[in-house]
Amino acid sequence: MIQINEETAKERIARRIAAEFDSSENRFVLNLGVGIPTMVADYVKNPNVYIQAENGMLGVGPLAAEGQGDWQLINAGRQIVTQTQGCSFFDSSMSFGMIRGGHVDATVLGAFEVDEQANIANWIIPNGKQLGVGGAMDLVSGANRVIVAIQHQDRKGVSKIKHTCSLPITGFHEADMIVTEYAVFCYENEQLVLKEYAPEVSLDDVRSMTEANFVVSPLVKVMEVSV
Amino acid sequence: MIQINEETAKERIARRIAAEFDSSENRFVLNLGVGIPTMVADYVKNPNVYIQAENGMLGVGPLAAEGQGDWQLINAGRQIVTQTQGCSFFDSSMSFGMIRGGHVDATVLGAFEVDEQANIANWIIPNGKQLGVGGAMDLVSGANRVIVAIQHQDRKGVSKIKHTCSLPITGFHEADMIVTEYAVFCYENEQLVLKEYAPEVSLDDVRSMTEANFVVSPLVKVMEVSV
Amino acid sequence: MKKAIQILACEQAIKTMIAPHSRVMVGGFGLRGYPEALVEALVDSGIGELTIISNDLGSPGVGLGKLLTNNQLKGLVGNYYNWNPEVAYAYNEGKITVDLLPQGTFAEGIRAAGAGIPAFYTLAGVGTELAKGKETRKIGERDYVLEYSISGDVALVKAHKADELGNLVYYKTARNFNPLMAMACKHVIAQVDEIVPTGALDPECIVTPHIFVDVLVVNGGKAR
Amino acid sequence: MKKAIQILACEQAIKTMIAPHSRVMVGGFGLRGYPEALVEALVDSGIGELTIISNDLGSPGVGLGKLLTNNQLKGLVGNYYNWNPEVAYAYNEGKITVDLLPQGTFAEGIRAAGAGIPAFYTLAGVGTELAKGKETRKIGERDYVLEYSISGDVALVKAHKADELGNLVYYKTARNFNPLMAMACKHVIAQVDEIVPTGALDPECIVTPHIFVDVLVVNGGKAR
Repeated sequence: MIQINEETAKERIARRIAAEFDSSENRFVLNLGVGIPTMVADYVKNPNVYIQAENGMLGVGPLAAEGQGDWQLINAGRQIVTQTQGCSFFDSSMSFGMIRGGHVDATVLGAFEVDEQANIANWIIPNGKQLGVGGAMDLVSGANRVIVAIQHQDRKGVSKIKHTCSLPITGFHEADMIVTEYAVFCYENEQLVLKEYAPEVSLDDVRSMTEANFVVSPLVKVMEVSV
Repeated sequence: MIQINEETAKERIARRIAAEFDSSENRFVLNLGVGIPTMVADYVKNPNVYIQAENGMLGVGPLAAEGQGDWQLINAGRQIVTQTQGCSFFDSSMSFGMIRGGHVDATVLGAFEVDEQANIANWIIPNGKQLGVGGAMDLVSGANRVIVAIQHQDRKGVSKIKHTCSLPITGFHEADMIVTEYAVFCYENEQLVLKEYAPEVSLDDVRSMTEANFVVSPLVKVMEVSV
Repeated sequence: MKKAIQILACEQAIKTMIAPHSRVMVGGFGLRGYPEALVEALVDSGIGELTIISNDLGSPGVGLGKLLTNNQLKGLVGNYYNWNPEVAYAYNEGKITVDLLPQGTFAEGIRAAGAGIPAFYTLAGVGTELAKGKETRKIGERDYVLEYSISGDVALVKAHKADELGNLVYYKTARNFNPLMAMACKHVIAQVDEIVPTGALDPECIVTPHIFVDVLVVNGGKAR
Repeated sequence: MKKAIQILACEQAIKTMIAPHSRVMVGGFGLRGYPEALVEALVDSGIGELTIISNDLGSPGVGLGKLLTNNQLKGLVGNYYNWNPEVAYAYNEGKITVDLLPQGTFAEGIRAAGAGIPAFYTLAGVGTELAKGKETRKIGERDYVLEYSISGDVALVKAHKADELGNLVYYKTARNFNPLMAMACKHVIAQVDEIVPTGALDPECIVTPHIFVDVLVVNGGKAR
């Protein structure tokens, strides 16, 4: 089993998630969290996908080129972004009105842990050096589809996909899909289902690197990867 | 005792209420109900007074001249109005946010009845030909000062200023001032207090035309009238 | 998720999106800022058993008033029918239901539906007949009444301009409830005076982002 | 009722309107769209025991972060302090209180204060540690948590342009919480890039009507 380096892992996860939206003929509203999720924007090629930034924008374009761009025009990860034709700006209550009101079709977010019950823990490590929740709780409960973008294991090789999350929960039973560098899972009928796994690994590898129990989809296939 | 005709009565009430705002050096936000209250706008000369229309406008100007004006620019009484420099337009939730949020300094409204407890009945006569409440309940509870503009008596000579309202209440204990063609009352220390009465009438006349009990202010004076 | 914006004729838009028993929100205030052509098409469609959610019901036989004259109504949710006494008659005779709300509660309830707020508290109406049967609660020093969000199946809104994506801007006091309703319904048909190229509307001034809008219909925008 | 709009220097504005123990709302998101010059003046004033209501607290020693470094804080109400780890340290050591809310609840709570809504229900945070001790309630099919409005004494907001009356427009994502905060506080100081003549702002595009604004301060509006 080949170990995938962190940079490749992140790119692979972002690309795989972006591919989810490739075929949408409908206008699709996508919100991207900080970290790997933001990278998804780089790989979304479908013009029907409109990226929403919770700090008050619909129609976020690519990141501004280094040293270019408008310093006051940022996404929720504080990166300077560009705007697309037909974009709009609004205040934070309108932005979260969109999110809570079910007008965001999918949100992609990172997590510390996700578990068999589709619970997500991504907001705090108690007594740590960070204190913040941001829009995560609104997004997991408000967005129509919640996609968790995580590396399969932490740096010590411990699975981030748990039987039961040990950290404080962001949202209960809210995850719809997990994409890691090694696997794609969906929640179906209250079960975690393996849908794809990476060409470098076997089913047994996935089992051994995943704490959570999962079932294997009868249609399980090899993840299409370009990195 | 001279009977004041309806047209004169209405003009007098509107003029007297407008005079309340003459001296404001602060920016004063005023909302005007349908009927006599709308006429108040014609007599407000103080540029510090900004008229809010609950259908979504701050900075309502005078009525448009007959046959002139912008047919889509109306006040809450469906009259075509003009706009002032620095006016702004917004949706109905923003408009009532202003009202409920305490950002409207005074509202002037008509009433069927008002009583000793400062209760106002102005929204419905049960089983009648009208079914509507409009913004009255929001206005009486949200505006900082509630001024009732009414003719003292109905056409049968019955006092509209009651011991206790008999019609369904719009707001309890919300009236701050009553202006009729014959008298000006304020509510002070939970009492109805006569502050002014018209030159045509005596104190006894006011007592005999008013069902409600009231006390006479030690500073009671004759209402300044130009009609 | 909405399909790409469609530009349709009024009749087609109404027939595609509205059925008997639909809950239809209609923007406007006192015969201004309402989608006249769409209302006309709804009347012509003859679709019945409608619940209309609107500020008022026009005047007798005018605008939304025609739906009542034409017996297309099951119920109303709104706040001010004094301009159309036929509403009181129909209600008193038991022909239609009327859910009357203070105007601010009506506006906030529609906003709440669009913004994912299922219920909120307000001062308006506390202790009155309109609060009968509703929960009240003391918060701080005062009593408030609990009100619920108001959603619909289809919104018929009037905007001034749309761009080709479906972003909307409104015109003066013709804005009123329109942007709120556009967020509170599963489907939205916007009657506009004009469609401009995408990019022609200032992104700072767009009131309704395109993702709320399904269908555009264009009227002449003439004063009548 | 507000006095005629005043145009003041930052120091004067801060000293006139803010005192120890004030609850101060500050617009901005991640070091953008916040009123830099006003925050600088607040830091320079040395006024202490402040409660700051803001999305975040800048970075360590940068922007609002300086208030913490400078020991001017009693408490925070906000949602995302990950960009400034000094907040977690100060909180863990018991030096400051932190009332952490989901960002949407934070935004809605501020809007609610301005709009006269004392409390509302939301899905965000149901069952989590942030909902501990809060009332939950089933409405329809789902559970919601009751959240209260968030008001302040003074708002420091960043707008793009003001007219001479005090009407405000914002700039792109620098809008964020600013217009909400301008409605939720007794007094409002707006730092603007430019003051234009009354009438120069499109009435359709004014975001904050002037009646919410007390004081304008003008900055250079330069990128730093």
